[in-house]
Amino acid sequence: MLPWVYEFQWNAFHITFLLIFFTVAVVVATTVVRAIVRSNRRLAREGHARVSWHSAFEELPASTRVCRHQMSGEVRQRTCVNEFACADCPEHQRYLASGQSPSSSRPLSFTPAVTVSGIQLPTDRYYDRGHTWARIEPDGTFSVGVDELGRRLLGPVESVELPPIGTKVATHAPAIRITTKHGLAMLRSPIDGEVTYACAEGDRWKMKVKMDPQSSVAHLLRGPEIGPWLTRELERLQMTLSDQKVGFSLADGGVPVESMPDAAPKKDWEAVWGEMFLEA
Amino acid sequence: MPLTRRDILRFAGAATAGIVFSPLPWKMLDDVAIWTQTGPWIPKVPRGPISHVPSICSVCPAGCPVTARCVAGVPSSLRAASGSGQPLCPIGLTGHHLAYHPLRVAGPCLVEHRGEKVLTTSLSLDEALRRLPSVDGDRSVMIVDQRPGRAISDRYRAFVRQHPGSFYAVPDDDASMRTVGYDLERAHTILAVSTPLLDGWTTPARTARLIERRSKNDGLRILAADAARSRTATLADRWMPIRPGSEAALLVALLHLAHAHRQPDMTPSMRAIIERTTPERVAAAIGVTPVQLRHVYEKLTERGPSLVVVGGDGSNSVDAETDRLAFQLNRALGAASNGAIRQRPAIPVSEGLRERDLAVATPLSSVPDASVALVIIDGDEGTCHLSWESIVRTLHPGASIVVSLSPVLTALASHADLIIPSPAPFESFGEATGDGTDIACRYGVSRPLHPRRPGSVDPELVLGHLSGQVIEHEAALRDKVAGIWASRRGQIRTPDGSTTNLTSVEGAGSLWTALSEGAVWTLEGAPASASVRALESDASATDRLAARLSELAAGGATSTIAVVPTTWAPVTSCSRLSPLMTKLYQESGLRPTSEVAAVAPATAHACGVEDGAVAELRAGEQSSKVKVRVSDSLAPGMVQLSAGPDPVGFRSPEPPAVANALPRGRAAELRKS
Amino acid sequence: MDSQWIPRGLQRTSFPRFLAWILPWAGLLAWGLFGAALCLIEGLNQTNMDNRFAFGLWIYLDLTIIAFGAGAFFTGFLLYLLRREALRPVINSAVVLGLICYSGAIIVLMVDVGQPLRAWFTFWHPNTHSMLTEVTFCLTCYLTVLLIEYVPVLLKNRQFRRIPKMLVFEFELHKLMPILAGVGAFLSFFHQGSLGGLYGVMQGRPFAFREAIGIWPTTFFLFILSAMAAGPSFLIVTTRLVESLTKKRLVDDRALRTLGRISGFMLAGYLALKAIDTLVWINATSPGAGFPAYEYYERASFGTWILFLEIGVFGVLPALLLLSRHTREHRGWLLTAAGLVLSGIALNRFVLTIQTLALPTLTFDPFLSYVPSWQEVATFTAVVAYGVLLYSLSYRYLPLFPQERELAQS
Amino acid sequence: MPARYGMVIDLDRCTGCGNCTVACAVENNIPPGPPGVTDRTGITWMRVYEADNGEGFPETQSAFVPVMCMQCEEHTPCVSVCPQNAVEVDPETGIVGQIPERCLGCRYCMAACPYHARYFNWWDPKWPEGMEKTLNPDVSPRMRGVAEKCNFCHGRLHTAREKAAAAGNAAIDPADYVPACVESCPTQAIVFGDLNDPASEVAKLSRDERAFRFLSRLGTEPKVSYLSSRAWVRSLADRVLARDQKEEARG
Repeated sequence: MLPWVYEFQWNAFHITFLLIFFTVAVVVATTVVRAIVRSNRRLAREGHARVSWHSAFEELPASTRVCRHQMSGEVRQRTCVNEFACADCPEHQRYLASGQSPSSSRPLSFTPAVTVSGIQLPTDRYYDRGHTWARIEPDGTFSVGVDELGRRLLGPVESVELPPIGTKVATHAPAIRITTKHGLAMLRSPIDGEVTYACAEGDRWKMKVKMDPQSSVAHLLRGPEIGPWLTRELERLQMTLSDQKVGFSLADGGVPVESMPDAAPKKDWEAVWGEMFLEA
Repeated sequence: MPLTRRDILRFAGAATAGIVFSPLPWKMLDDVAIWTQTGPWIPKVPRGPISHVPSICSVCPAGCPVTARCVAGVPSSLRAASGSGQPLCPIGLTGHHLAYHPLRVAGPCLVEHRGEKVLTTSLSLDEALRRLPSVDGDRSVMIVDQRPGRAISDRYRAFVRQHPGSFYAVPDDDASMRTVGYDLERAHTILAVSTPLLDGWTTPARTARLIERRSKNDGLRILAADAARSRTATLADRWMPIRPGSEAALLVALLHLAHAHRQPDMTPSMRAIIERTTPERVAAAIGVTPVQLRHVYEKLTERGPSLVVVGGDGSNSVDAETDRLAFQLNRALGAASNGAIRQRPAIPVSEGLRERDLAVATPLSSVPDASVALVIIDGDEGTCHLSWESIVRTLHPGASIVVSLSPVLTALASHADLIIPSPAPFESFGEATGDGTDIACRYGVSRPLHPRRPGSVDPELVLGHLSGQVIEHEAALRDKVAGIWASRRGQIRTPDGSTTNLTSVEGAGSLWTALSEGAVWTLEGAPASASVRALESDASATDRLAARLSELAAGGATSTIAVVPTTWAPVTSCSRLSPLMTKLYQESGLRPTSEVAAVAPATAHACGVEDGAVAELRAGEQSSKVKVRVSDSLAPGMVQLSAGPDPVGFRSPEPPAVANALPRGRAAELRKS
Repeated sequence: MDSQWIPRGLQRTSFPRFLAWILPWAGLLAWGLFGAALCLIEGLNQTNMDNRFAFGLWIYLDLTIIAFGAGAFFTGFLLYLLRREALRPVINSAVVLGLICYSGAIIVLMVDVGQPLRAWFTFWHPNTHSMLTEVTFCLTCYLTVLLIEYVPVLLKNRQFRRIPKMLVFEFELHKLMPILAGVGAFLSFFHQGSLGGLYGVMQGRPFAFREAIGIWPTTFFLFILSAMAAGPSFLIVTTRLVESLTKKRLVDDRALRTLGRISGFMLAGYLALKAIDTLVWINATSPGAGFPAYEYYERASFGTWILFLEIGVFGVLPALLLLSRHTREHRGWLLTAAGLVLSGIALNRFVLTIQTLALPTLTFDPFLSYVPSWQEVATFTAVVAYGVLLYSLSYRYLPLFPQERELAQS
Repeated sequence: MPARYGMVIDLDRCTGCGNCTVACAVENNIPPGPPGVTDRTGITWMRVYEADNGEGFPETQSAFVPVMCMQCEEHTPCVSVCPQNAVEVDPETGIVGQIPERCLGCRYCMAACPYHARYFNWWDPKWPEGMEKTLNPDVSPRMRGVAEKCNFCHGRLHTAREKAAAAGNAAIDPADYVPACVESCPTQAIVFGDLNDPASEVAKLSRDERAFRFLSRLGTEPKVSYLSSRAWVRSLADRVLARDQKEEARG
């Protein structure tokens, strides 16, 4: 196999054969090494959360990855391929430029809160697809919270663990750990930034984040988009729940109860939360 | 720069990685293969100076000249002595393995049968000898000598002569048929009747000469009359399939055609039998047509000298009557007068003994029933075709004991009460007394080549214990050689092929030296024109023959199948073989084991057995499990069995297979088991 | 109990039930390992192979499962290099099946050779003229590739994903998959062919020997094509099998139909070439070597029916079924056709291994039969059990079918 | 010129005695078969087959055919298939040699050999206790799990070379190099020698009109020829010939 090994033959056949073999071995080894190097580099650069979202996004079913512009009816069918990073999505820019897109509406709209199936979402804030929201405060920071559907999904909270003040949170990355008697849920941070205030006492909590200057809220849903999105989310919830083979259905258009886990305690709620809160 | 522990570790790591790119680890890995090849579980070859020792093969009486290639004095192979022109047989080629036979008996021991198993309990030589009853007027001894003509044979005979009522017994065919030899080299037409003529019946050298002559087209014609297509039948020029057990009828019919009944010295009853046995009357019983019989006779008379050979190897020797008929037919064909059959001379007796002081050999079958208290079986390793029944019937019902001198626990030894093992071949001086079909008698001595295994006892010592006169084994042989020298007859043939008349050998000492260096003494016999006492038919034999012929004619078309034992002749003259013989018996299809029964497709169909199936073969009281082999080359209605000892029986001391006990032509049943 | 390990959103049976499914297979595995250990410790005398049947059950089944495992390379090739996105739903399953088939084959080979510890000599002193050298090199390399391809699937497990390094590595490796798919396809083309060449080059066995095109006998190319026909069909059959066992839909019909069409297309091409090859062999190659071809089929157990069965019932019929849109879109027919394809390929491998060795070459040598010993059967059972176990574990703990969640919801 | 050792075996002389098989086993340290051994699992570098003319009783005729490695000259099937160069043709002698230390026991060579002349060590080599003292010191015993075959008694060639070297000769004396089977054959049915030497008996006999080779149409150019004056024996060479012979016999 190597020129110094007895039986090495200096003929074209032998050498071609071994060359091919060594090439294959080198290509395979290089590929693996490259993957290792690149993953280390990426981990250093972007952190675990980002990559985790990269990989999680790929696994989201197409129904979850629906483009906000489809939800608002601007386009008939479009699935997001940009990991919900609307800020650098050319399509999104195009729609924004048209001026007609609901995405361009300001968050602090004077329209009343959107209500779908008894779930009421105020329109004075931006919504993350993982059912957290961000609302700009007078001091320029954003307060972060969980929306009404999220609240009902969680039911009574036992404890909340917020990132300590000063830590960086990232969009799509789990930031808030919520423990209930049905398990543990991870809530995503809607924006990139630094935690400036965090206070959790029992089941009550409050958190403020100072957004990174280079970051934006472009990816968050707002105003007229909230209604169609919530409708879809309820459908998604229904499918998730029906998938779980339990007698709990929204099919009749009924109102989701105050605390869904208490209504169906036998369910795998962690899985439901993971699905609905887009846990990576 | 200070050297940290981390630096050292990194250096070690890098060095390890670097070694991988050097030839060193790979070369070592490569060598692993060689190490595994020489692991402790792989036998090591011997090392030492190599020498070539001339000797003779003493495994069977034929005594072919050999050269032993020895490593550090231990033979690693036996080859035919170059220049002797006498090749070896497979058994001779592996004769040096016999000292390491797995069934070797380590020392004197008692034998006990427990169910199927044979158990041995060792005991000291003194204890063993003490168990031998003293031989006196009341208690007689029978010494069964399966290799007569040796130095110890003379001592046995002298001992028996001094103890009236005792017997010096030899196998029947040694007593009768083997008193004549056949000059196959001179014959032009040979009819082999149920004889493995080309399959070890004589020495390999003589078989080779027949094949050589035939391939040179010198007119030699070999006819085979055999129930099965034996190997001889395969190689013969013409094969006549006969019904099993019809050999005597065939010979009588040929005697009829030879007009032998007109011979003046024939008994009237014999003459009557021959006269009425026309080919037409017996052809059907023989399984041929009268035309075929006449044709065979024509071939026999067309180009002489002609010879008819029958049986010859122990287990297949048809019977004494048939041997006598063959002798008479040969005589009628002129073989006696033209020297094609000769009366073989006896080997001179040992110095210090006189022929008239020695007992005459008794055929084993002539020893009366229940007449002896002590049986000593010698030469058991030499031949094995004696059945245990033929010995046990002679035992006195009271306290009787059978002692075997066999070095291995096979054949008769496994039935004996006590074994006092003699040395294996090439462990002490061995003797060869000549092939029983040869026209010459011969005597050769093989030198010890192996270190002698402790526990083996020379037969001289056992006899010495009985007679009170102990003689050394080598001294006994030297006496024998001196006796031969004193006869001043015959010649010696050295391993390189040169011959010298005994008269020009200076003394018994030089003869001993020559013999122990591989030379062989031979003495050719005279034409057997005169009557040979052992082969003349007496009245009772004639009656038996008449009865057999009528029985055969009556049972012309029996529905049962008939057993045809066939054998590879050397095997019957050797009760145990080298373990390497698995090459011929199990590892190739060359020699069937005694468990294989060949039948024609039609017979297999009729018996409801298939090729490869295990079936039960039953003949009278005997029954055994056999593996069926369907063969196109066999006549329907026959089952061909391999006779002799179980050639692979080196693994267990079980007695030989059923085929040995079944007479030729015995009716049998084959059933699916 | 193990819910933390099960991919989120996928419905899996309870752990005790899973255990009840696993245990019998684990038992078979243990029994098989015992048989294999006997072969390794006592030697190959434990098998019923002999000097004439130097190859037996193991080689036959190795050849078969490697052909079946071709789905991995071929699907990867179509998906990553030819961008047939319709095949994405089956790629993970294909990789796992490929890994099982190849690793199983190599495990059996290690028991099959007389001196497994010297297996690396092939790398050390390679005889590049030997098809087996090519097979050894390619199989080893390709098994490495398959293991690397399996890593991303494995790292998709919920618990592994919590470990940042694993998650990122999986992500990066997955992006490089087209390179590995390319290398895998290259290697597979060669070793699938070399396995065919293994018999085709045997000058001394006119039943198997074929004329060479370039440096390869025609069986080289026939094996590649037939493996490419078998691989997709094996995916169809296994997917349907898993679906029926789990009573779930895992892959949409479109992916399976695409596989069916590809399989049918490959099979048709294979059959056309095989027909030409067979005619040339019967009329020229075999008689030229001193063997009238019809004599091969004179044995009762190996009559010409085998040839007709292989080409007709197991060849032309499934090819027609798969190429016709009508039957392809019928689930039952698709499955039947895929099953027939696999039977045909298995029969082809049987003919080339067992029949080749059963037929004597010397005129005076008999026709021989061979029945594997229990140790041989057990060793192979161990590999099947190992495959079932690995697949079951992969199915339970890894997201093998990306469409599963969606199909469950629809 | 390098030698091309070959053999000619006269089938009209072979009596099937088995001397060659046994002498070969003694010479080459081939162990006795273990209890379960059969003709399909045993090791007989030199094996004697019984061939017949295919007729039923009593027209059957048979011949004994010793078969060993034919030392194929072209495409040598076992050499080209061995994955790790454990089989080699010695260019000096034309003898196909097996290197057991390098064999991994894949048995591909055995499947490839048209003469079934290769054997596998299915068992550990075992001799009865003490019998290893009788082994030939010139040949290493092989271990379990490797293939082996006839090599025209390589040990003897080695000894002959050593002898020639000691005497200062470049070439060996043909009389010093005779394989065990040739030496032991009682009817001298086997002739061995250098086929490249036109004066040698083996070269002359191989051109004899009675000479034929088995399966010569495979194109492997075996260096072992056979002799027979019987047409049906010669027709055993391959199946097309055998068929023609049968048809001819039927008229």
